[in-house]
Amino acid sequence: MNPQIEKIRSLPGTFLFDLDRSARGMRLNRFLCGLVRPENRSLFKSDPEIAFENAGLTTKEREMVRTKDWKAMADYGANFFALEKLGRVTGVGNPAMCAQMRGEPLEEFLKTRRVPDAC
Amino acid sequence: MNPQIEKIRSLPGTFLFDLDRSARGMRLNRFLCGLVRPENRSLFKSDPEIAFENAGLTTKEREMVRTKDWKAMADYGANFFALEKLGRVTGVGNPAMCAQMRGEPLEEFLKTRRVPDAC
Amino acid sequence: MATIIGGIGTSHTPTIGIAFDQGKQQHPAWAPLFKGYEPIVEWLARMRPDVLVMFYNDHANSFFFDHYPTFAVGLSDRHTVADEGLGLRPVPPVNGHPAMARHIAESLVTDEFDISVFTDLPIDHGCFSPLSVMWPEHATGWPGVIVPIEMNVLQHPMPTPRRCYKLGQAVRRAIESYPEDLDVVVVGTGGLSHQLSGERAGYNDSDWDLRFLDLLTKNPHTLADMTHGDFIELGGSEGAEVIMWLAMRGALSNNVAKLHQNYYLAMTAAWAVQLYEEPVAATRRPAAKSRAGV
Amino acid sequence: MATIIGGIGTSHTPTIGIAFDQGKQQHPAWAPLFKGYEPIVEWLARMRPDVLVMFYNDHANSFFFDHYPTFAVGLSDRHTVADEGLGLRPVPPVNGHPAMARHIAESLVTDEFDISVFTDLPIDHGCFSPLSVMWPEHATGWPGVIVPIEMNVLQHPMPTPRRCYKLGQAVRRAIESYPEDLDVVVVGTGGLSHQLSGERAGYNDSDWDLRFLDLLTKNPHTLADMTHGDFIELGGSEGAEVIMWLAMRGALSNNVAKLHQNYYLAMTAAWAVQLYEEPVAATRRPAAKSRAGV
Ligand SMILES: [Fe+3]
Ligand SMILES: [Fe+3]
Repeated sequence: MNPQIEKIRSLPGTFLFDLDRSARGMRLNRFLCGLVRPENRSLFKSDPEIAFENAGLTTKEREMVRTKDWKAMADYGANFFALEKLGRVTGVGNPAMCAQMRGEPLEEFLKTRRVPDAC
Repeated sequence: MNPQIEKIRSLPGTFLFDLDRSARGMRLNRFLCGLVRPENRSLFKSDPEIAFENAGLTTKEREMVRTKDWKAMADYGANFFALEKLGRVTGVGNPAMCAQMRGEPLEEFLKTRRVPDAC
Repeated sequence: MATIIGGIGTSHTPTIGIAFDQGKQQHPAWAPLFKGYEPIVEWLARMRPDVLVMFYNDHANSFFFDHYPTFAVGLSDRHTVADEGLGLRPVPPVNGHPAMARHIAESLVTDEFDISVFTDLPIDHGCFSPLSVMWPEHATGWPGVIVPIEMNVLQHPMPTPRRCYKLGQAVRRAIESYPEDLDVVVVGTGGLSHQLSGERAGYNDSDWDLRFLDLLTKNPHTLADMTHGDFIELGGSEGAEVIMWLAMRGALSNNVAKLHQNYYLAMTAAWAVQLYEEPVAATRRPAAKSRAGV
Repeated sequence: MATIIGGIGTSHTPTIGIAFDQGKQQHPAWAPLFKGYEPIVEWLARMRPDVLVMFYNDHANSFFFDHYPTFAVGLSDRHTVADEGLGLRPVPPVNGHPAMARHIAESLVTDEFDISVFTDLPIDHGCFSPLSVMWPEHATGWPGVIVPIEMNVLQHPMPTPRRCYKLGQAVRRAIESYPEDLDVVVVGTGGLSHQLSGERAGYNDSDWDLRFLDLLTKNPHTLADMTHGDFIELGGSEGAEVIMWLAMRGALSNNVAKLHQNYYLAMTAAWAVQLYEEPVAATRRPAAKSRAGV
């Protein structure tokens, strides 16, 4: 309904983070963004299930976080920059996140980059 | 500098809550607005000095809160609706707050009201 | 396409909600206030609007000054009542209309209104006091849903009166482009004359208030051309809340009829209420509702 | 009256700041990036602007989606760096210019821009990555102060490209009406082409990026007339960050000279930087600074 993005609603391979996705992803995004606080990172690293419980995540949300399924989370309603925080906490860089989104191994993805060293 | 309010900068008896006052009052307003949480109300009622300490209030700010000097707080930078929360917690209604702002006893102020019963 | 069938301007002091909760409807000091809402109650019960779009202001209950918006559209499914220091009022949460709220947000941003969006934040007396008296049958649930549009009247710089009027016009465009066939009433809350801080606290001016009500009906552009300084001088520092009425008026057509007005100055804030009906309303209710079998 | 002496467009990926912290200036993969900032570093050191007004976007570090602004002006005395999940970068806080920020906020609201204001919130790589490379001597404190203007490019609806350009124009009016005689540089951060989510992740288009840079200099109105859909199609979903460059460009005059440009696509986001100088700059620095005895 937003004319600014209407034309790319159907752009292949693109999840637009709009108010619909934002509403659906609110609880998950709150959990992910909470990882900017050191105490939340510690809890998540030492006892992820308690962290999920505290955040009230659904079964589906927990499973996507456990498996670090970036693409599924983005489609579901996670904002990329919320996912990025989980990436940092779990030692996954943006190139690896992009590779998973594309469905290819990191090494394959890096071959498509002009300067694979720049990461 | 805001042309919308320039003409009343000098309106007698009026403290405009602008970005200057807001910046000066930020710490005090955070304390006052925090009183919407029941646990903060309990602490403030049972041990106000600890509540002041937790909020990092200055000596001047603590003294104004202790004496419920509404006028001094409003001039200093407290937003009226932040003060209102302290009023509710300490059992002081808006008419009494208005009376103190004007420098008159509540009974005098109520005499100026058309329907003093409506409070 | 959704249709605006009318508009309501109403005061919103916390005391209105508290007096309702305490059952003061017949109390001599309060009866003139509650009586003034009877035509509103009757009209809303008869027209059964699908959505109330409410222009209101927060009083540092939903938003704090470390991040303060000028305009903010509420997207929640459910709006709970804020604890303003006295504990929670015994009123149920009111449902939102997230789909329409999102549409309004998208339409406003595209239309160059730089609104914020919010969700999951409790809402204060700016909405709940008027709802209490306009929809008195709410003990077990409100009879309708709202889309709250919060406006800054707490911290200068505040949106200019002209901008608030334009916001109302833009919200009308948004509502009229919403694809579902819903009946919408726009509500503006706050005011009228009052001032709560400084030695001028307790200030009122009924002459100005009545002139404001008259101008709002007949010549809102005169009001939109005024400054906050004008409103504060004439109506007190918190009297500037009337810009929410101006937004409501901006969302109405030129052909609205004023069906009702009440004014009662008792204590510190002048209480007023106005009801406007759009010509189109005649073709909508109750026929439309009974057609829908509600 | 404050004067805009120039403008800078710059990418802002977190990796830029991290590479700086890790001393990768000479690393073959990074040298083309850092070399591209040398003329900026030199120009800023020579012109010593009093304030950088930075159009940037937050990445869910200062603001969360339960209350999300379209535009937000930062009023703090001191802006600390946000912990984005990796702990704090070893950079000092950067001072704000609260007096100018308040003036800009007042001017924008009066000018019908419905901005939010914020204070006491940490700021992320949207500001700190470019600052790191533009002001490399910051270990013990930054050589200048900033006024941050945050723009939503995280959640649709986003401000339209045209609205962002107009924001820049309005910020210019605000700066030019600020009473103190200060030199200001406007900065727009973000982009260029990149996409981080979905199967299209990793998308870039250098042809489009270079065309964008050229249009920004010669015909920014062409860009302002485009939609987010256009920008996303051409530059990827996160490539829409270039609207911050458009705001920067809107704050410049028609007579700016482009002094420098660098473009380097290495990994996922195309890195670019541009430097514009206003004609008036020639009359301001270094003469003015030496006059002031700095
Ligand atoms: Fe109010
Ligand atoms: Fe970015």
